[in-house]
Amino acid sequence: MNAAVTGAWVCLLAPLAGALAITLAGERISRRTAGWISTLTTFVAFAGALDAFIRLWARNHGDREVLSTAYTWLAAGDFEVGFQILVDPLSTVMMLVVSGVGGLIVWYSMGYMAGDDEERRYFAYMSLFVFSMLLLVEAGNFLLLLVGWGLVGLASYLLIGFWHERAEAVAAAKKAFVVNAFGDATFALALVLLVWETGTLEYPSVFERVDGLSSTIVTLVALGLLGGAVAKSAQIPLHTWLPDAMEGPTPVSALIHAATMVTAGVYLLVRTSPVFEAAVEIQHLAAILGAVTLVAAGLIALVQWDIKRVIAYSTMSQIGYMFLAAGIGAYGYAIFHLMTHAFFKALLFMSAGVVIHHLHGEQDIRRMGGLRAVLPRTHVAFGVGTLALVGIPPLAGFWSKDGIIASALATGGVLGWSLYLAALVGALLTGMYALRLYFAVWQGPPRETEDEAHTHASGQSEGPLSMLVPVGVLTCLSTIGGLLVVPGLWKPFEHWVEESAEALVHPTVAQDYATSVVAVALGLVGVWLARRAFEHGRQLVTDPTAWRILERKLYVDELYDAVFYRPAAALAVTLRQDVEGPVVERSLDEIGAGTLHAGGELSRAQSGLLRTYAITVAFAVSVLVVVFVAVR
Amino acid sequence: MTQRVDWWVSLLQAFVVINIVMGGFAYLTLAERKVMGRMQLRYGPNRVGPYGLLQPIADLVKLLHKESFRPAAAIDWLYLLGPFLAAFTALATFSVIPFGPGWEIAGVYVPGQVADLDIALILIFAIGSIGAYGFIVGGWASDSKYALLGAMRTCAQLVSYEVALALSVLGVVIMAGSLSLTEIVAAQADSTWYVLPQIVGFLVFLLAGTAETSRAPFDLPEAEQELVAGYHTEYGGMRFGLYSMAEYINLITLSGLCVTLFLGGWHGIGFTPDWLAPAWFVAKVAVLLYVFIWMRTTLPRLRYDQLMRFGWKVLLPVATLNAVVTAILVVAL
Amino acid sequence: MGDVLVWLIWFLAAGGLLASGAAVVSVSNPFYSALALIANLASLAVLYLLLSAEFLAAAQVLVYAGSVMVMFLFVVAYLGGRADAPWAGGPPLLRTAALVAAIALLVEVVVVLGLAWGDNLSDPAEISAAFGSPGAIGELFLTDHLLAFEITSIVLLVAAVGGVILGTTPRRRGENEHRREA
Amino acid sequence: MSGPGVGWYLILSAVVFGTGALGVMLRRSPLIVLLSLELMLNAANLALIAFARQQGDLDGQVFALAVMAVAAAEVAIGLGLIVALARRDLPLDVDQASALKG
Repeated sequence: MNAAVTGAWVCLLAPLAGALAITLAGERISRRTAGWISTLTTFVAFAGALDAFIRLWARNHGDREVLSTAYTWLAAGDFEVGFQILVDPLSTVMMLVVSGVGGLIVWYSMGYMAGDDEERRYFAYMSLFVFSMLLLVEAGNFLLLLVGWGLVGLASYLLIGFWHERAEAVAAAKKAFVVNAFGDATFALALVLLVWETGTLEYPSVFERVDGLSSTIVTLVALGLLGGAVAKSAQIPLHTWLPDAMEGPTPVSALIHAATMVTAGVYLLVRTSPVFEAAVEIQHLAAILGAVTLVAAGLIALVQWDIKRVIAYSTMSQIGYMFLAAGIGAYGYAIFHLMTHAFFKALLFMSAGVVIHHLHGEQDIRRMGGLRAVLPRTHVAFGVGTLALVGIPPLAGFWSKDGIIASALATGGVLGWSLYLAALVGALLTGMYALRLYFAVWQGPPRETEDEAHTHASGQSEGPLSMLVPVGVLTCLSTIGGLLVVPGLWKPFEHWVEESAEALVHPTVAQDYATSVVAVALGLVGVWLARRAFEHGRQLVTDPTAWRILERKLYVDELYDAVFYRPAAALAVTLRQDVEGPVVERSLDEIGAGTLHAGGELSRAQSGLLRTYAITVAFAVSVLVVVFVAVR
Repeated sequence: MTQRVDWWVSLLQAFVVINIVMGGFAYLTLAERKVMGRMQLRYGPNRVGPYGLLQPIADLVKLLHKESFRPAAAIDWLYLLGPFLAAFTALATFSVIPFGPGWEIAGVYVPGQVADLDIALILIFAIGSIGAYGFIVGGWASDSKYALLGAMRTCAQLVSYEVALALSVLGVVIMAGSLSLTEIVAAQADSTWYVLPQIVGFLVFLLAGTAETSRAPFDLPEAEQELVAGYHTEYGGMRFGLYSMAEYINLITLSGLCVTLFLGGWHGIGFTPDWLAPAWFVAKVAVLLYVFIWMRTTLPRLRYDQLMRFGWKVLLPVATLNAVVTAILVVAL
Repeated sequence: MGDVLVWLIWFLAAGGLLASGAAVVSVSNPFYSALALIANLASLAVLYLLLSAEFLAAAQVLVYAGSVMVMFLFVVAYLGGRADAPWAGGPPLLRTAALVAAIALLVEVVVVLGLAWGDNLSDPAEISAAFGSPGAIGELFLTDHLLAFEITSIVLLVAAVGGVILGTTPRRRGENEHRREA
Repeated sequence: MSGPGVGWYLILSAVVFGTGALGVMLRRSPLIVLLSLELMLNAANLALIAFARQQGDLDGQVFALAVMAVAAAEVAIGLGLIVALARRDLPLDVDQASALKG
């Protein structure tokens, strides 16, 4: 077998080994050792991914797809599923992002989580997550993809509810799990349909046969896959879990709910693009959902007070961009934005983590302010992350986001233009909410909690080295990471990814630069609006009705409550009162009483004496013999 | 493979073999007394005949002349049945042990054992287990506390160690793929003596066999300091003689079985002419018997709970493990 | 001549079987009863040999007569005088009922046998030399009857555990050494 | 097969079975009840082996072997119960043991 695959296997199995080692070692290793095991295995995974990437790079163009089967996992008749991994340009990019950013975040966790009671459990979960995510992106067929899909959901559930003594954390974990389970279910149903119709779950054979299927079937399969993607990536209408998931530790938010897991939906859309291309309506639906999400999430982000929730809504919004890109077939830009977003969003979360760490858990931006003086280095990092998010050149977000918007323009038609407009509105909103957050936290006079914190922690630096180094690395990446695609100049990244999924649209250089001008201008307008609002000491949304609507997150939670929860609960109460009680329980009582009575009568036959039993049996047998002989 | 054997040949052979074995028993007692004597720095019997060689005859005459009394409360027919049962089963077991390849004498085929059976090994254990009744019936029928206690000890010990004994042989059976003793001997001639690959089985067999025949250091049933003489406390004269004979013949049979299963049977080292085969067999048995006597003079007796613990907690697991490992290796190789 | 010899052996074994069986049920002392059962097993072993079941005959003697019954005698000897119980008794109705039931069973079996006698009980099948050999039985146990084999082994394990638990009484702990033979 | 046919064995088996059943139903000593049970099991074994011979099929012998194993287990437990009864100074009489009375 060739060496590219070896690296990929190492990449997949190292975090699993780490998770097992930490779990099995238990209290025999120190918390710090557990952290190091987790960090180092993740970096080993990164090394494996790098190895795989370089060796794949060295291969000829068009020969960069290697399938490696460890063994046949399931076999039923003709249907076979192997435990196999697929190493191709798309999966190597994802491997690099997951293990690289993952490694930095796990490393950061060692500083952030220091002193927590259950660090070992935390690191075991983190390693489990990294393994699951790698399994997801390396999976060589649909079933293994679903396994990874489910495992990341599990890891996410465990990590959101990591502080299990906090009721909100437990509730958030449950919510995330239930919503994700809904997506998993539609995903699994899509796979069932695929097995039913094509008899296989291998990527190539499915993609080959998907054109031969009836349009209804393809639409249903695509819809099922989209359901999974939407739930995992927190897109409207299955987005409600992500803001609540901020109850987990901040590195978890950075790793799972910004950099990797929530982008799995985008990966799915790109990976299974032949299916979506066969069901164009659904692909467009994905784009529309992305557009709606990016605007709605941007609006909600304007009014949030919790620092992490603002970033969470921003994540939803950015993933909306990726969905939009994947929906119109700009796969290269979708994955590109996925990567840059992983850099600057992880950076934002981790900087926010430093702030929260510094303020001993305070997350409300109304009680922050003026931290620039106290945390200068973090301020720079956060600033870079914010500007990258807004899309100011030459930072990472600029190159990827503008590519997406330009692709929408290149698509044309009613759909293309609507998406284009939505994306531009999104750019404006991004500038507004990002800078609102930035000003509230870093500028202005210090607030009272900050004073307390300052006096409490006088002399305290910005955190241990294990927190600062990853933040620094990510700052650099957020700065230069976007230069992999410069329109008109070179596009190595896009070409690389599009070997796995050929893009449907290619914006011209003119479209690209024209869009950039508009988008950056809108972003700057957003910045200017936020600046003005901050200087006047008021909020960006001034109309109280609009504020209320946005603060209640467009009433989606309330809607779900009214549509799903209340009827179900009411039905349950009715059933309990009118069916369970009078019918089931009463009948059970009657049956029980009857049995008891009959038993009481029958027990008189139980003399407890061996001989009477034996004689009874003997008589019974002799009667039975007569019966049998007579019947014959 | 098996040639037809005339029934009178078998009868004649059985007669000869029984007498040889009984003679062997007689001189085994003498040998034991002499060897023990030398090991304890004394002479042993040396008055009757040259070097005391006629001592067994004298003993026999003495036993025959003794008055056959019995306890008043003893149950007559069981009291009489016990020793006969013991002696009979002891002698019967020897019938399937091969001591030679079989010969053609004056046109008549004479096999290498009295009876050649497919399931000879099971038969040996089956008849051996019947032998236990001789001891327990005799002990119970004597209506004496010592005899009863001795009988119960014998009983428990025999049943306990029989399991380990049978399991220790399993390795050999798996390797040879047969329960027939002649085939086991042939299989050893083809490969190697099973004492080498089955050294664990051999040791377990030797230890469990010592316990099965109630030899020191497992001679609890006859621990004279505690139980006078065990189950045959109330026996005298030739009835005692029969019990004694049963024990010694059991020892000879066990040694013969051990030679057959582990030490290559009647095969010698290098080329052996057919007529010399029984000599090799006798020589190997003699060596084993010497080891048993040696053990008796050397090792102190175990306590009863130690005996039970050793049998169940050491020998049985080791024998089981040996059988399992052998099975795995035989299948794997 | 061989035929007559087989019949003779059969009659001897059958007589022994019936006599010892009657003795098992009728004697008052359990020790004799157990001895009678041993004789019964020996007769059975002879019958098994006549039915070409050599391995079963040997296994019967080894396991049943050799180990199980030794244990039985051991327990009887251990219990001593306490082992004696009244021969029978209880209400005469019970005794009559028992007799009637046993005789009814017997008569029925004989009648059923008589009904089937002519059809398919007369000519036994041809068998090879390997019939009843340990190898053939072992192979059946590990192929067709693997489940039965495994269940039997579980039953034995349960019995062993049960024996140990029954033997371990909190009152006198030292005595359970003997019971382990179970 | 020379000698008696299978029917003879079956009659023999039936008689022994009846004897055993009689013992179980009449005797009061648990030890003898146990022995009578063994008698019944052995009678069944005889029938199984006779049928095996008649059919030329080893299944019957396999069953008989399983019956033997189960019988050994049964004796072990039965004896254990009897010894436990005796140790607690309870009467060894099946007519006086009725703790399972309903």
